[in-house]
Amino acid sequence: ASTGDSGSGDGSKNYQITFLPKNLGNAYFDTSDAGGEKAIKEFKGTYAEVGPAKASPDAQVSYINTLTQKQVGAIVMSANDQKAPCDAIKQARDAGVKVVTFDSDTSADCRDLFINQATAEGIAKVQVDLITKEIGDSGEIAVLSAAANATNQNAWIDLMKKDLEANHPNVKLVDVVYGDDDDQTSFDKTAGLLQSHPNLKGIVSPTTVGIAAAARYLSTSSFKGQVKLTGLGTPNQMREYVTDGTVEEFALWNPGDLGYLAAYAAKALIDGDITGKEGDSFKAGDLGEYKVGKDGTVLLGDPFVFNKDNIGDFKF
Amino acid sequence: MPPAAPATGSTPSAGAPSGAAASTAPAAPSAPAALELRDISKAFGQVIALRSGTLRLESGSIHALIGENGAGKSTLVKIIAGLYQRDAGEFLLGGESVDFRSTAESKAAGIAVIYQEPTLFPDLSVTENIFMGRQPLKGLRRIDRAAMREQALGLFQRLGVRIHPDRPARGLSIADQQIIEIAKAISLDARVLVMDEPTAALSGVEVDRLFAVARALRDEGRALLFISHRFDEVFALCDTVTVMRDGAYIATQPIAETDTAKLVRQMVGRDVAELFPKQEAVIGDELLRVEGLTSPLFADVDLSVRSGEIVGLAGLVGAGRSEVVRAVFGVDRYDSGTVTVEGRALAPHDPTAAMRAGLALVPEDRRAQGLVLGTTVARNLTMAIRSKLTKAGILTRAAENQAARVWASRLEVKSSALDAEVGTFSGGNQQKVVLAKWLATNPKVLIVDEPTRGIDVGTKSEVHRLLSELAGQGLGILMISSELPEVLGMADRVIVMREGRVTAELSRADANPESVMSAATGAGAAA
Amino acid sequence: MSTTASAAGSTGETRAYRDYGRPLWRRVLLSREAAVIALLILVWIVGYTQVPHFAAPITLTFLLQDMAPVLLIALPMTLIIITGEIDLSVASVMGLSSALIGILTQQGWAFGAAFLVALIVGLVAGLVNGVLVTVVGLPSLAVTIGTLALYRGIAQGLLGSKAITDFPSEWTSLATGNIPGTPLPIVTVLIVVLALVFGLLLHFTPFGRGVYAIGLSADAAAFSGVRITRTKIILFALAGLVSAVAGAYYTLRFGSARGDNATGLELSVVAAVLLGGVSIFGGRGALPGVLAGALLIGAIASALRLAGITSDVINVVTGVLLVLSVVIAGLLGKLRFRRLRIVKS
Amino acid sequence: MSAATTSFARRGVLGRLSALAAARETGIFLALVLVLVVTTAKSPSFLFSADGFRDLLLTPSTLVLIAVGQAIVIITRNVDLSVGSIIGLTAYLTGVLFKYNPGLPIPVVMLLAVLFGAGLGLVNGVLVSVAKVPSLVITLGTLYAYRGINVVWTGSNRINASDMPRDFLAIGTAKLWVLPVITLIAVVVLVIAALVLRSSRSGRELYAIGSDPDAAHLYGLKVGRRVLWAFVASGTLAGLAGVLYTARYGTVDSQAGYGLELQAVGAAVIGGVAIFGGSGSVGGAALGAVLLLTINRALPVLGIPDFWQGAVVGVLIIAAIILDRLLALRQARKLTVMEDSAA
Ligand SMILES: Nc1ncnc2c1ncn2[C@@H]1O[C@H](COP(=O)(O)OP(=O)(O)OP(=O)(O)O)[C@@H](O)[C@H]1O
Ligand SMILES: Nc1ncnc2c1ncn2[C@@H]1O[C@H](COP(=O)(O)OP(=O)(O)OP(=O)(O)O)[C@@H](O)[C@H]1O
Ligand SMILES: [Mg+2]
Ligand SMILES: [Mg+2]
Repeated sequence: ASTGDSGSGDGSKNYQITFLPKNLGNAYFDTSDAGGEKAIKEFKGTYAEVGPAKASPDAQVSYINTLTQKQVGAIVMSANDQKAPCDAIKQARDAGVKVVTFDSDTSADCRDLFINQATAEGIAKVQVDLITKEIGDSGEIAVLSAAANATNQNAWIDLMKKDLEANHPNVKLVDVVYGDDDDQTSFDKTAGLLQSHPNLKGIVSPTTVGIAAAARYLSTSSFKGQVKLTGLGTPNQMREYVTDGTVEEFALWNPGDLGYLAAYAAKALIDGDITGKEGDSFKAGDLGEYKVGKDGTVLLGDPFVFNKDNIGDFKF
Repeated sequence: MPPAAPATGSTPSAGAPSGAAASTAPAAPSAPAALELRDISKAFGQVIALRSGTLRLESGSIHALIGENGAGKSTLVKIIAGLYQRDAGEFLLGGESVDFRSTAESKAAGIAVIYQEPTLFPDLSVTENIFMGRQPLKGLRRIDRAAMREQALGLFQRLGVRIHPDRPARGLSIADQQIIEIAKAISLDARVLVMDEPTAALSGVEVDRLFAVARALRDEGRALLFISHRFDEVFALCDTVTVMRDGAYIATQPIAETDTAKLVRQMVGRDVAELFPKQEAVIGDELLRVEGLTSPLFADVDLSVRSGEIVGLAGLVGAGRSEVVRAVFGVDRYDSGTVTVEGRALAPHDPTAAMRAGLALVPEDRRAQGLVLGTTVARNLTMAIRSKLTKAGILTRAAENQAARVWASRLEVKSSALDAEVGTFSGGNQQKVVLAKWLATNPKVLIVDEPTRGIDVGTKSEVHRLLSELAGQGLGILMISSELPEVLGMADRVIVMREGRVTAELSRADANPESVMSAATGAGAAA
Repeated sequence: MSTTASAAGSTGETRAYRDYGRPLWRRVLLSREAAVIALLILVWIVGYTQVPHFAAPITLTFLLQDMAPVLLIALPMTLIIITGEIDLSVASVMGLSSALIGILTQQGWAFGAAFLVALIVGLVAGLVNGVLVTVVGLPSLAVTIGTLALYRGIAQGLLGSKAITDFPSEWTSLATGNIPGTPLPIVTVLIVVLALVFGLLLHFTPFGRGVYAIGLSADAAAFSGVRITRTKIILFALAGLVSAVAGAYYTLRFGSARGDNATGLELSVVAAVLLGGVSIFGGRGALPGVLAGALLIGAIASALRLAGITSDVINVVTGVLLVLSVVIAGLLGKLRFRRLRIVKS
Repeated sequence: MSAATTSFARRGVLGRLSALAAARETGIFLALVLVLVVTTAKSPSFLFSADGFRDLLLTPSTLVLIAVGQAIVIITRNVDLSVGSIIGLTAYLTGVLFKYNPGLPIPVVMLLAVLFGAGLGLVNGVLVSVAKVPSLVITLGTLYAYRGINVVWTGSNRINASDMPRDFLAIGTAKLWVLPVITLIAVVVLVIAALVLRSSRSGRELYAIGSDPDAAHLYGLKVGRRVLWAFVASGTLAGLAGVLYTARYGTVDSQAGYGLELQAVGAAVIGGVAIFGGSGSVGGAALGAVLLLTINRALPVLGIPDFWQGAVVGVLIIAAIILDRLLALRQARKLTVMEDSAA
């Protein structure tokens, strides 16, 4: 005997939108989900956030299942695995729940829409540009990534390799290590990198947890300023290290905007304004008009580069 | 357990033991006893282990406590030790009432106890085992290892044994373990020393040495309590003897004023006609043949057992007899030699094959090897025949109970329900379960290792009668026993082992205490 | 106590031994299994009446899908723990099986063939555990902490950062589909069949009696002709095999073969087995309790999630239940003891 | 008979040296040296750069602390699977205290967190020793429960370096002469624990209890109380590790210390602590922890990809227990020979 649920609506639209980040307690998702909450408040929906404590590939599935049972309007998630949640997502969509991915995508055929923070090419390029500029376009660099299986990370790293080969022949990518988006592991892996590669000139960490941990290691080590560090980070976590000179510049999109856009995309799907096919367009509150591109992807924009001069303007 | 025969001694009924006890208890002397227990009772759940434990130990005297298995002796000991707390009764130490909550308290009050079960720490050195909890200290309350080692060596010398003080207790023979227990108790320098069957696993020489130490302690004015099932030891060592039966006090008397027959009557409440009633049986074909069996623990062992024959395997403890039969049965490995049953060679190291060929082994350690404690009588009785009870591979409880009922009644196992746990049974009753379990396999050769160790006279004679009957039915029996009278009384042929080798094979006519002991000790023979 | 007359002498006639010392209701109702099953029913009733959406049949579908690996592996694990051993490497064998299936299918093998190889490797992984524990004589807790790292390491070493995701839909639908006309996932059939097999093996065969005997007293078992080495090796091998099956199921259910699949699942399995009333010291426990224990954990988790409580609370609940179950069992034992004594004296 | 005394005479200097060579700990130490030599040969900066040396000492420090605690518990024939979760809770408490009570002096916060760890250990100890329930079950339960409480308490919160005083974070990297402070703390703890376990009566009782708990009870040792204190010690050390974790890593989320329990048990086992109690030393466990993490860092330097690390650790654990088994067999044989020759 299920008690009636509010909003699982016949007449009015079901604006129950639940955010499902990779894991809870992650500053990046706190910011993006807050953006989502702001958007949902604007259109008077019901915001919720659930998620596993640890970012393991299967952990999101039971949450999707539960949300399906609860008949929410939409799930907005960042996938821990490209394939693992797909079957559950399919069941959700069969039951009428819209599924929007952001930050990290599943296979294109299983969700409705993917909100891309930036194109993989754009992200790879901005990081390659930053690191090669800082080390003077020659020498050894390494990558400190998140989990070995993270889809987006691996795609970026591949593109970076290609870009380096094509445009920076004197820069050599000597190692890729995985910090599992775990602060301690990333910290230890940074230490390991510096030892295994005494000639290392730069580290790229395309993950917010990784770059912060690496910066903290460098800032208290003798490598500070010697080994350059860049990648994707949040201003709040990096402020200290930009100020003390450990890091010159790093890049990111605005995760708040990303969540905001994803929430509006979910609303557009619920409203039936869009279906996720190429060429659809919808209005995302303050951010304006967006168009659905190939493979049901919506692009947020170009990555933004933070440095000493502008970091003070950002509070996330 | 109602008495089957009229008792000659006092026969207090279980219901009113205290009055009877008072009538036979010695008149209270003026000086307070070293330790005195009056009408102690103790129950474990439904089992009443002790009804009226009464005991009076005097300083400078060795006091024997005897009684059948399950009479409550060990329970009394554990109450003295503070391990159990009495349900009722009085406990006086030097005339003052005491109430031990733990063994540490009794130890502090000057009571040393050697328990029936060895209590060693296998990973620690024997020295640490002896001094655990009261090691000599040097500055900063650190343990003074050198001093501790010296003291241990001193104790070993006093006991006349050679054990490396730094060796771990793991791997010590049962006899050596018992020696360490004794060393531990002696080192406590206690006023009261309680020994619960300390000699059960000791050989003659070791027993003599223990007795010498015990007498020395008595002469120093200490009070000793000695529990044993061996009457010869009681008479050789003790000054006074107390008999218990069914958890109740029966009688206390000076050793000089009693004899074996009287004690036995008091213990069982009836006359025990004959202890070793071996009947004549037709000796038939050879069933078991062992040739040249060799392992690190024994060498070149030859022996054979015929149908209807009881072969005694005698020797001192540590002679390697158990090791031989374990190898024969396939529990242990051996390096070379052959075992044949009815002319067919037996695969080595495979008890299942041995069972199939018709061997059965009643091992020496009943509780650890003979029984699966913690499970039911029925499961234990059918453990060795469980494969035979299946239908299409399926074994049901009904089939088990059916078989268990037959064998429990055949050996008169005392239990009301088949799902009672064997762990709660008395030693003799447990031994019956083990025997029944093996007889159920319908063996051709029954090997029994110390079949009556630690069981009371009543059950003992039942076991002997059973073995004799089985031989009469054509079984071959190989019986290891450290009790000379048992071997001489039961065996048609006696094989003697010493230090892992067979040193003599004696016919019933040739076997006498002298011939067996000289072969067992090597005295007289060229070593 | 016994009131049977001790008819001394003649053998042959059968004495009156009762089958059971305690009446049926006391044996059944006071058992650990009964308590777990009762708790499971209670949780189900509370969920059914109090938690929105819990009553939907799909709850059962999701629950069984989620708990299938635990339910499967708990079967051999129960037998292993009853012999007094433990196998902590099961989840790593799942990962290894998953990685192998991924790699082989990617290299063009048919899924069935890859599955078979994974099964064989799982069996071998279990055999390695068994041999180290029995033949070499090492403690299983330490051995399987070692192979937990080893098998997981091989899985991750083989697959590196890759996740292989292309599996034929006729296979994946086996893992995700339901038995037609029921809310039960197809894997339920496997669980039921294996539960029956292991249940028979443990409770109705001489082998099973041997398993209990080993756990209660290895020495006595050896002296009774129980083949300890063989029994334990078989059990560890079965655990490896079933873990490999569970690994394949996991791979298919999520459509993703990864080296880190099912990390940490071993503790859930052990928790389910212990919650189901199996003694960690061996010798005691029964399969129905274990199955109920696993389902109980699953039911509480899904009720909590549906009630909108973050399901990480399930950790607290599982942990507290586990502790309470053993503590209460221990205290009840003591209490019963004391009460009997009072009655007697 | 008088020969007994002389034939078992105490070892001389040579004897002591040979005993040292035979000790289980020496083997691990040599393995550690081997790893260091090989890795440093390949890449000198592994050891000879300032950071290399520092990390060699610093990285294993927290694991050393909990491995020591774990060894104490294992020696009593118990196990503490909840240490990872205790680290998580105490690390978060440290962060929360700093974040919401900026006025609290650093030592007070550290003390409170360590006491909290001790309290969590006490819960384990009470459940194990009073309720007389196997520790594997209890601490598996509290592993879940403590972590669950942590997740619920933390929610999506997270402590960042900026929430904590700089002086506190400095402990994470500060040095006294060449030794990192955290390492010094670990070493001091280790030395105290080793002294207590080797040379105090209560320390030896822990071994006795682990060797045979029933015998210990019969003997009159206070089994429950000692086991309780072993768990409190383990909890306290895990609490200390949690505090130092926070100081070193600066960020704490609900997953701090996740999975460390198996590493701690692994370290103890590699270090020669018998899983069924009664033998082994905290020194061995500490060496095991250092070896484990040093190998972890050495593998990439040696060109073995990250992914194979788990496999190497697994092989190491199994090799260590096989070695222990062989050593035990050899010792048993040697003793028999010794007694025979003495007789
Ligand atoms: N812990 C216990 N729990 C239940 N019953 C017990 C316990 N200890 C002893 N008993 C029972 O109490 C009775 C007396 O046992 P106890 O060990 O004192 O006998 P005993 O005279 O020492 O026998 P034995 O000569 O075999 O050593 C027996 O029936 C025994 O089964
Ligand atoms: N666990 C063990 N480890 C090493 N040696 C042992 C062990 N057990 C026994 N021994 C040795 O094996 C030999 C035979 O021992 P055991 O006491 O079993 O002899 P036995 O003749 O069978 O004595 P019993 O009369 O007790 O049956 C002795 O030298 C003994 O020290
Ligand atoms: Mg006794
Ligand atoms: Mg023997």
